[in-house]
Amino acid sequence: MSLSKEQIAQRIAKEVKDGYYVNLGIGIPTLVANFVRDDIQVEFQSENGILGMGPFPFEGEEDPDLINAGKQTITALPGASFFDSAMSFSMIRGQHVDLTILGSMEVAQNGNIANWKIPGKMVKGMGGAMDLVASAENIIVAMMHTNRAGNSKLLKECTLPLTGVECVRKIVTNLAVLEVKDNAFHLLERAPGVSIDEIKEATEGDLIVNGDIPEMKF
Amino acid sequence: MSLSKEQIAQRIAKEVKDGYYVNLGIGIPTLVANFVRDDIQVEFQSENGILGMGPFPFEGEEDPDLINAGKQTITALPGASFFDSAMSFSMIRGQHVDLTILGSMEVAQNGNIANWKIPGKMVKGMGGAMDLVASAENIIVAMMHTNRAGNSKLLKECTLPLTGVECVRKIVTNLAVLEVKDNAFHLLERAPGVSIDEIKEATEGDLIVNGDIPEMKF
Amino acid sequence: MINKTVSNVEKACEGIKDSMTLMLGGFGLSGIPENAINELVKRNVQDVTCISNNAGVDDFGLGLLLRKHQIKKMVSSYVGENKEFERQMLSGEMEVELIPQGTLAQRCQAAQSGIPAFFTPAGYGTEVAEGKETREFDGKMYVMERAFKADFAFIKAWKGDEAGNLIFKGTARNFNANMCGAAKITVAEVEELVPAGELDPNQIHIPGIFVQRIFQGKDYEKRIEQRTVRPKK
Amino acid sequence: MINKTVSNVEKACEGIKDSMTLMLGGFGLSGIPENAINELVKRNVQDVTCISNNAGVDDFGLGLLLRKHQIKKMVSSYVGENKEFERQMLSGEMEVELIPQGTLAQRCQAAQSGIPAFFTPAGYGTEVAEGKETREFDGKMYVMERAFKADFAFIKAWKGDEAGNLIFKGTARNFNANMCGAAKITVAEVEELVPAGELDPNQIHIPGIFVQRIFQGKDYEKRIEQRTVRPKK
Repeated sequence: MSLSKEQIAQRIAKEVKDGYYVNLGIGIPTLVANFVRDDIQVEFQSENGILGMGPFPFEGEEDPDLINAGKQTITALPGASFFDSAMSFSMIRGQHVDLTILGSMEVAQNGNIANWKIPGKMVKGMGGAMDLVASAENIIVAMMHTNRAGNSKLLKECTLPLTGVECVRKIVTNLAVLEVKDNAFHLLERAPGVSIDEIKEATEGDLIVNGDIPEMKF
Repeated sequence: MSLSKEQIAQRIAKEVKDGYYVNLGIGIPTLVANFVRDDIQVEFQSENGILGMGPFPFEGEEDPDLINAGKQTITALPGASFFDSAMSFSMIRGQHVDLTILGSMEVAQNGNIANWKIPGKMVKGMGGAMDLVASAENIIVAMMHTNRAGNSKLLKECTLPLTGVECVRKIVTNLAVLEVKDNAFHLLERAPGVSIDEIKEATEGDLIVNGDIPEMKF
Repeated sequence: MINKTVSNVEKACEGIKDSMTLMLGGFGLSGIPENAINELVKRNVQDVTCISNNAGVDDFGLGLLLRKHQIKKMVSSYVGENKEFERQMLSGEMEVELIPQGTLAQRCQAAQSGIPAFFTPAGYGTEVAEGKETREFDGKMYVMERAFKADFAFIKAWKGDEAGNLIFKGTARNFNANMCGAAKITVAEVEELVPAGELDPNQIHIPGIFVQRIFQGKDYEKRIEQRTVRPKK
Repeated sequence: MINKTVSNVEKACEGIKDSMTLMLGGFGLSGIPENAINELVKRNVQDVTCISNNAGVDDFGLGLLLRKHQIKKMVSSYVGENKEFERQMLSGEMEVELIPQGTLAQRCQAAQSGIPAFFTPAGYGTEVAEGKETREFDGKMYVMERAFKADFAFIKAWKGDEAGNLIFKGTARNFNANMCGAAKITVAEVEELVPAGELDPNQIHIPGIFVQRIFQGKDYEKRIEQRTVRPKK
């Protein structure tokens, strides 16, 4: 069974370790916060200028001066701090943020990522994505394994304009968990009930399958 | 009559205009603050992290967390702010500070300045002087016209290791006020009772004397 | 204390001319200089280049200038949420330069700090780096980026004093702090203007030396772009 | 909240080894990490390189390490006020690299910010620029300077919380703020350590992400180097 977006987020949440500062992109990554174990210490950074981001405010308590990078109203947890954009990207560029989770349109088997621009279509901009992928030591991509047309998003080479080069470490899709190394996708886990053949079918890039591939646990 | 150090400072104070942010070096420059007209708005910056520096504290009110770049205890005036060293030099390098007044061992007629190092002697370091002289649009040097050995400090070329190149705009000495331009010292004012010949005698570099040279007014 | 106060937004915007390059603070609609934007619309300055992380929405923020075709070029990191923007961009009426958000912030910061150029890893290997110098430091590749040059910076702060000292609130600090002193003239509008000496000098985010004009702003709408809430328990 | 507290200076300094490069905050004797310096003396670490704007005085601050010949190299902008320093420098026992104060600050800041190199006008045309790349931008000459690399940064703040958030006081902020996050491990000692949530998130100078270990300092002497006063009227 292919995973739902919530399940992708839930699986990724297991990658969030005690003591991590984490930057979550828009979309599936945002959902990850809901599934992080509450017995570990984690802080969420949003690149518009908050560390220690909390959940949405209670109705009536929204503050226009307190939003996340998706422009949503949020709250600040005890121990939070506010700062300017340059300092925010000092945290990112300086590799003080431990984990970046973001969505993507394409990932190549060398770790290249393309997620900001489709030629001929309206371009909204890269926001902080290029800074994040060029800086983070640990980047996890959260996305569907194939696009709406049914084509693989895990490719030998990206076809869209790049966001960053040789940077993606891990991918969690609706079908599988994969590590990106040695110029190939290495299958680590299957979604429950999804066969290796189904994953092979949906992966255009080189897929390495070594030994038994366990089903994901949540 | 050759000026005293206080008189040099008093003359330089006339160069401090309404609305100026001013950085004062150690020595004679520090004295300038005492002579600035009190009907103009001026703020003093000290590169260790204060804007809006006030006078020394009253006895018993010294605060070890409130010093100037000369490590002297100071006070903060209403409207003052504290900041870190990088921001302090953003003010200096970014040319937000309007006027820098500092002492020197030598000035050359092309505006070069040497004031931090005597080969063979203990070197204390340049502190913020190299940043200040490389950045400021408006640099006034306050110094004696000759050194203790009686040799001119206004030279064709500096003999000591440089602090900065082609940066000094104006010099106020115990003998004269001079502008530095077109690779020469241009005599603007004489100390009261000091003759042009005396100034020529004390100036090793090229001295331009155009028309009547008035005596300084304080 | 050097007094930076001007009596109103008209005085604060004196000297604005067509074809100038303007920096505008804010992230999304949070912390945008609402008063200055309205004044720019009123003055109908033409062909301006705007350096701003976002471009507002159709009927608020920079969208107001877009609607009147006052913007020749936008320099931003993200410009979604705006249909008129899309139309002008696709039709070629308006030029758009998209740059990574961290690079945008640091190019402002560099301008504030008198640093003409710096190296960043952001955009290496992408079209953002095309035509730019790249270089390896310690085994990693970087792109050289330049400090911005702008005529005016319009920023919005929470509190300010007569000396131009500024305190921001929450995530409305964003680019506002980095744009101060990054243009020839920085104009700060504040929700609350107080006499010099009322702000704790230890809590000032941006010292007044980076600000040329400050005024008491008015009629702030402070619109929320994405109202997300939880039900009260 | 990620808790950064350690119980004492011994725990805070775990992992310190001979020949490491250490950053130490402070300007003169103001804002120096007194507890950490005492611990470095006690541990008798050898051959360290110290990046610090100043070198203390004979019997306080970094002078205490100098006296025990623990310092192999000093990287500073101003090292006066210290006779033992002078002796070791002139005799060649200790190496000294003098760099402009603003460059020192920005090299720390660059390390904090993941910027490997930047251009500054400071030192152009002087011996400071020897062997360094220089370049013209807009008609002015600049020197390329690199980010520092250090193993530990020892800094002192006024208040801090369990999450590592820091607030400095007065001019004791100086290099302390810029050195946070500029080394592999940043150790902050504070005069007052409070639970997370007690500091206003709007007033935090350095967020805890830049700090690996924080502890409640003790027995601060906070010596004044130049006591200058006016008589009370």
